[in-house]
Amino acid sequence: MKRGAVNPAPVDMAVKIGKMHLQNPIILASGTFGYGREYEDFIDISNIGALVVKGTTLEKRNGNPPPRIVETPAGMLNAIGLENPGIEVFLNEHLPYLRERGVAVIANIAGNTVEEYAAIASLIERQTGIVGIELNISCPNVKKGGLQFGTDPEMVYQVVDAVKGETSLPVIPKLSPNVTDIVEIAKAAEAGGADALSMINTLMGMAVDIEKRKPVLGNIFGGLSGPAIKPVALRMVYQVYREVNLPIIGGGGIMNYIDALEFIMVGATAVSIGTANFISPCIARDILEDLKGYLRQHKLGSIRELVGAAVQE
Amino acid sequence: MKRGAVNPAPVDMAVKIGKMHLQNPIILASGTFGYGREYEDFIDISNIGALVVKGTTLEKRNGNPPPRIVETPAGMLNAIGLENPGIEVFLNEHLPYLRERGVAVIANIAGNTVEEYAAIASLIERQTGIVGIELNISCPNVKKGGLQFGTDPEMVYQVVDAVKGETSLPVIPKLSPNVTDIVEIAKAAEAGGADALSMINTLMGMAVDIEKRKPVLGNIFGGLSGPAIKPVALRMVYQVYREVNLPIIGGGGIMNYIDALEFIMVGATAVSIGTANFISPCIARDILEDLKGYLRQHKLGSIRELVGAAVQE
Amino acid sequence: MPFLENGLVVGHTRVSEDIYELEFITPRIASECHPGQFVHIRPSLSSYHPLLRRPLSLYDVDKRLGSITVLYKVVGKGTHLLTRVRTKDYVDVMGPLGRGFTLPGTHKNVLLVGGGVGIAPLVYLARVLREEKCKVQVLHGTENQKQMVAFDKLRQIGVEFMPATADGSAGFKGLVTDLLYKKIDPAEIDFIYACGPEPMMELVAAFADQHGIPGEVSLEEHMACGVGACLGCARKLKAEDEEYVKVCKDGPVFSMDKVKLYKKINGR
Amino acid sequence: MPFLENGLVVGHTRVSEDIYELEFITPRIASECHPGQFVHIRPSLSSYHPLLRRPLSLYDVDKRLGSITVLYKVVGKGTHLLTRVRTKDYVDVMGPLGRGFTLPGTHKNVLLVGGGVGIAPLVYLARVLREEKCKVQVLHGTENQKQMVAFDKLRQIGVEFMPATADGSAGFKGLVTDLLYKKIDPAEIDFIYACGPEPMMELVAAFADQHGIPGEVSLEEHMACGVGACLGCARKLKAEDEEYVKVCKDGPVFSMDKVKLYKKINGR
Ligand SMILES: Cc1cc2nc3c(=O)[nH]c(=O)nc-3n(C[C@H](O)[C@H](O)[C@H](O)COP(=O)(O)OP(=O)(O)OC[C@H]3O[C@@H](n4cnc5c(N)ncnc54)[C@H](O)[C@@H]3O)c2cc1C
Ligand SMILES: Cc1cc2nc3c(=O)[nH]c(=O)nc-3n(C[C@H](O)[C@H](O)[C@H](O)COP(=O)(O)OP(=O)(O)OC[C@H]3O[C@@H](n4cnc5c(N)ncnc54)[C@H](O)[C@@H]3O)c2cc1C
Ligand SMILES: Cc1cc2nc3c(=O)[nH]c(=O)nc-3n(C[C@H](O)[C@H](O)[C@H](O)COP(=O)(O)O)c2cc1C
Ligand SMILES: Cc1cc2nc3c(=O)[nH]c(=O)nc-3n(C[C@H](O)[C@H](O)[C@H](O)COP(=O)(O)O)c2cc1C
Ligand code: FES
Ligand code: FES
Repeated sequence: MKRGAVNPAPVDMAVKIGKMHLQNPIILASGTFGYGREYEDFIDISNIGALVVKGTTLEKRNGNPPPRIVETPAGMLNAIGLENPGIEVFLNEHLPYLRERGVAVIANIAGNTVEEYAAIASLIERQTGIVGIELNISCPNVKKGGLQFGTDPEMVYQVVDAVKGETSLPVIPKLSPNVTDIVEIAKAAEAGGADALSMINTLMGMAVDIEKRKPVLGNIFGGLSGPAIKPVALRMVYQVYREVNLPIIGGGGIMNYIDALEFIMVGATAVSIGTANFISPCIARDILEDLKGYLRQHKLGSIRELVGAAVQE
Repeated sequence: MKRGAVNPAPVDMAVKIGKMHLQNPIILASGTFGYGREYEDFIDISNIGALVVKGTTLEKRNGNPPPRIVETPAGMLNAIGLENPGIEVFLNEHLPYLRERGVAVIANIAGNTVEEYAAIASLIERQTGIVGIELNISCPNVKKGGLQFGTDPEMVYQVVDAVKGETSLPVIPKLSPNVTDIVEIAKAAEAGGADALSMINTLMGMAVDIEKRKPVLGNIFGGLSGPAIKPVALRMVYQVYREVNLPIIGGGGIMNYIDALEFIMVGATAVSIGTANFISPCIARDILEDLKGYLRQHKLGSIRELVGAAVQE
Repeated sequence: MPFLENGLVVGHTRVSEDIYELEFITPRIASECHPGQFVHIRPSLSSYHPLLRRPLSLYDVDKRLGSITVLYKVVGKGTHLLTRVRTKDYVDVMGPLGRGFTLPGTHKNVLLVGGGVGIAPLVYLARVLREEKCKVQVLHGTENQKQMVAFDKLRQIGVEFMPATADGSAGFKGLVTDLLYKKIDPAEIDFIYACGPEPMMELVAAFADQHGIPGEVSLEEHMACGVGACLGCARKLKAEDEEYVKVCKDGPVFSMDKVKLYKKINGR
Repeated sequence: MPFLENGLVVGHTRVSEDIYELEFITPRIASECHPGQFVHIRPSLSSYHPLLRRPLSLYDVDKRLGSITVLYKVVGKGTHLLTRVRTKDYVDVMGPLGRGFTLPGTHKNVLLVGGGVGIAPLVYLARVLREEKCKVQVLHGTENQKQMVAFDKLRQIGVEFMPATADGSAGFKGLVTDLLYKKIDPAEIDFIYACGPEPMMELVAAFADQHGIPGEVSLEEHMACGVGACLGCARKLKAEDEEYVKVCKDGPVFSMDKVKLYKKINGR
């Protein structure tokens, strides 16, 4: 994609996700961009659609023992274990910085019980700068023997419903791909009152160190992200777009504007960029510019015209 | 791995999968090696543990409209649609060739109803050269609205149970990874009388042609295979090995002996090589030789000593 | 019989903006080559992205040296990576694969029509046809004169060469099929071979059909195994067919009268 | 302040069997470099396998030219691919990243202990220490004389250099830590820096602790982002710690007295 035409025609990149109006569909994925600060020398995030901050829990968490990451073919596994300073520190120390930058912030919250999700949501409710709440439901439910919330429709319904009760902000459950029927989960989220869906979170995987004869990750299992998972992510967005009437934030393995367009064409209104930030810290900006270039080249007025363009019937 | 020491010490590569005694743990995966013939100029299959032939149905099937394959990062999607000449042609035209080669043949069978699976199994029962039956349960169950057999424990139980009733050959269901709880599926297969488990089949995915604005594959969805899926496959073998007491044929993305050892160390008694055959038609032999080299280098007498070596607790 | 061989690269030249000529030594493969067959090359030895091999036609073969030359256009990741290969490196080659061209017999009048890098298999075919004492006419259509990359080889082989360029920078100005319909006397042709974009081959096949001349085309389809094992490179030869042929094994060369190159079928 | 820059490669030499020296021009990054920091290099521009960047220490920096030199050992896919980079190619570099070495002040007596390619960050450190008029002694341990690759640079910088080789092919025969304990008079040392295998650094730290000499070590951990965003490069500095530091941001350099290099913790 050639850039830098002298007077580029204006293109309309604005998108609406539930009640959120974003200046463009590029979203920085949770856990891959810290609190924005970490990348401040590389990219001006005020031009990005939204930043989803690192997953936050009620209390501080130290995370998993190392090794926490391992590279895999066209992907990586991570088992960070939700290390974070807790919701208070986030609100007091990190949010003010982001508010100053003028970036739309989506909080990403995680809990071990429905009550924890609700409690964090109620703390976020009154914070300016935060435009939405993403629910990380790939967390173990301690009351249900550690089964992940995101793998059971009934639990998904409960979490979404409980959080909706605490906040007027748009609530966006982030679906786990480790399920038999993603549409069933999406419908449960919809029934619970979700304003939009974010998909997908990482695929559960592992790697083995054959010399030590043990799992590489300190946590044994980790989440697979990066280009390797893109085909699975696209398939799930496609399936959900056909059956569920909610806006979708789509992602998983997006590395360039072509990948982003694939997600948009299977039904994503916005796209989330995760692992790619590690490879190239300015990639979100590059993808945004390249998308504009694509629209101009194809004489399209708005990015919204492409949403779902490849979905059949 | 250096090869070709002058007088390599003998190593014991034999493995037992249910009632099947294989000379070594290297298995050529269904659908990736045709009927053996296609690769006869490249590799002597009589030295390989077993060959799983292309998935066979009761009647001939023409398969899906093209495009049927598309490359993805470190993987590929296929939507062949089970093109095959039907069980009769397989038994009459292809099996004799394989019998002559002296290779252990595992049939891979697929059906749209439980009765179809049972019918094919009964036809195979009396055939010499066939040492086992792998059940491809990633097929739509026409009686259950097209739901895949492999995604529902009850259907898995029924298929395995029905096939067991028709044959004295070892029955090896091949588990689909597109499920929430692989252990639950594995246990259903065990309850149905499975002699071993084969895992994993492909992950369901898709790709989009952004210029044409439509899915690349004629069938829209396809199965993801290759190195990209290895982390997911390893995780599932690990989970099942801990909970289910059946031998496992493990695979998904194996490209070299290190990958093969990873599977063995998480609990696979034998390994299946699929997509890698397309990249390198002699790869099964190379992996076998390299595994022997590893055993020698680590002064291990038998490959069986490594099965499950990396599984914790 | 095909082989898997590590080919020592002895030449690698950029012959046009995005077209390269790569020559490597694979004596066992070379000795078995027949025009119209292809080699299956691994674009990268250690990376799994790109993963699959890439099919490339036999552009030229020197059986005495044991060398094979391919002519490729950079279109995506695999061909892009291939440009990084240097002289003295090795490339991982499977071949020769597929069913090549049928030779018409000695002393025939033969017409070859190539579009773009579709000229590749026709060059080695021309060489073998000349060895069979055929009279060979070659029409080659490209965008411009710079892409007329097979000229030297064809002259050395000794054919009657007629270029067509879209911009008129060499030879006939216009499409190679226009050149065909305007300048070729069908009465003088015993056999036609075509390779290039499908709409072009469709028009060549129509010409052959009109005048009752037998002919063959070389088709493309995305491939994994290249040997008929994966059933990935399936396509229908005619819209009404029930069954799919496998381009890698049943082809890539097919008789013109068996193929109807509907643009709308086969997912294109 | 770190930058993302395309570095023009001006030198790439194999300096030992599996060790390479790579020099590229990244003026903005170079101008910000401090010893002990690292650059994060993408091993392949177009492939997603390998995917992640690779952290490499600043081996030498020429702020006037705007060039950075790294010294790397080929251990896996990424470093293997890096060897394919040619002069005039570009490499994709992020840096300088991390917290580097603390400088002890001018005119100090400083000891640098490197093991294997762990010598890399100590060379640029030596250059800066010499600019600060420090007296610099460098102990470098390797398997054999061939791996003693920093010798020329260190001589040009002007340090007292003491090699140790396992096979005795150069200097002291034995471990660099044996050399340290046998030959170094702690009374003459104001500050110690070490980089190399953890058991080696552990012994150096014990030496420093014994004699009350302050010192720093440079640690390694697998990294994704390199900037503190992914929380991937976590490790405990001491077994009893509750929290994990991030090697990329809190380090890679840590004070010796903060670190206890238990071999058994941190998943090793
Ligand atoms: C029998 C045969 C002979 C061929 N001979 C030549 C030749 O001599 N010179 C030449 O320049 N090209 C030839 N092609 C086309 C060539 O194979 C593709 O251009 C090449 O595979 C593209 O690879 P890529 O990685 O650059 O493109 P990408 O688009 O990145 O490739 C992605 C995937 O699609 C496949 N693919 C893309 N385009 C084609 C295509 N046109 N045909 C088949 N597969 C494709 C690739 O093999 C790969 O699996 C031939 C194709 C076939 C089937
Ligand atoms: C701050 C820092 C500075 C370093 N400086 C140098 C240097 O100057 N010279 C040098 O030769 N090496 C240095 N290393 C180690 C170097 O980063 C690894 O050798 C390199 O990443 C291996 O990559 P690979 O693809 O060849 O190996 P692979 O094993 O294939 O890599 C797989 C993954 O593991 C990671 N990895 C493997 N080994 C290490 C390691 N020791 N440390 C961190 N990550 C690793 C890779 O980055 C990659 O993500 C440094 C490491 C760190 C953390
Ligand atoms: C290191 C790392 C940490 C992550 N942390 C979180 C998190 O805290 N909360 C969350 O919902 N998702 C988290 N994710 C998932 C990403 O937000 C994203 O959904 C996933 O990585 C897939 O997208 P990608 O392939 O573009 O990375 C994390 C991913 C990575 C790689
Ligand atoms: C082209 C292709 C065709 C396949 N056909 C079948 C099949 O007929 N039956 C079956 O059980 N599995 C089939 N598979 C799945 C493979 O046997 C294997 O389980 C899967 O590809 C994962 O292993 P891999 O990553 O090593 O390829 C097919 C896979 C491919 C790539
Ligand atoms: S490419 Fe596998 S059958 Fe043709
Ligand atoms: S590498 Fe990401 S936090 Fe250190």
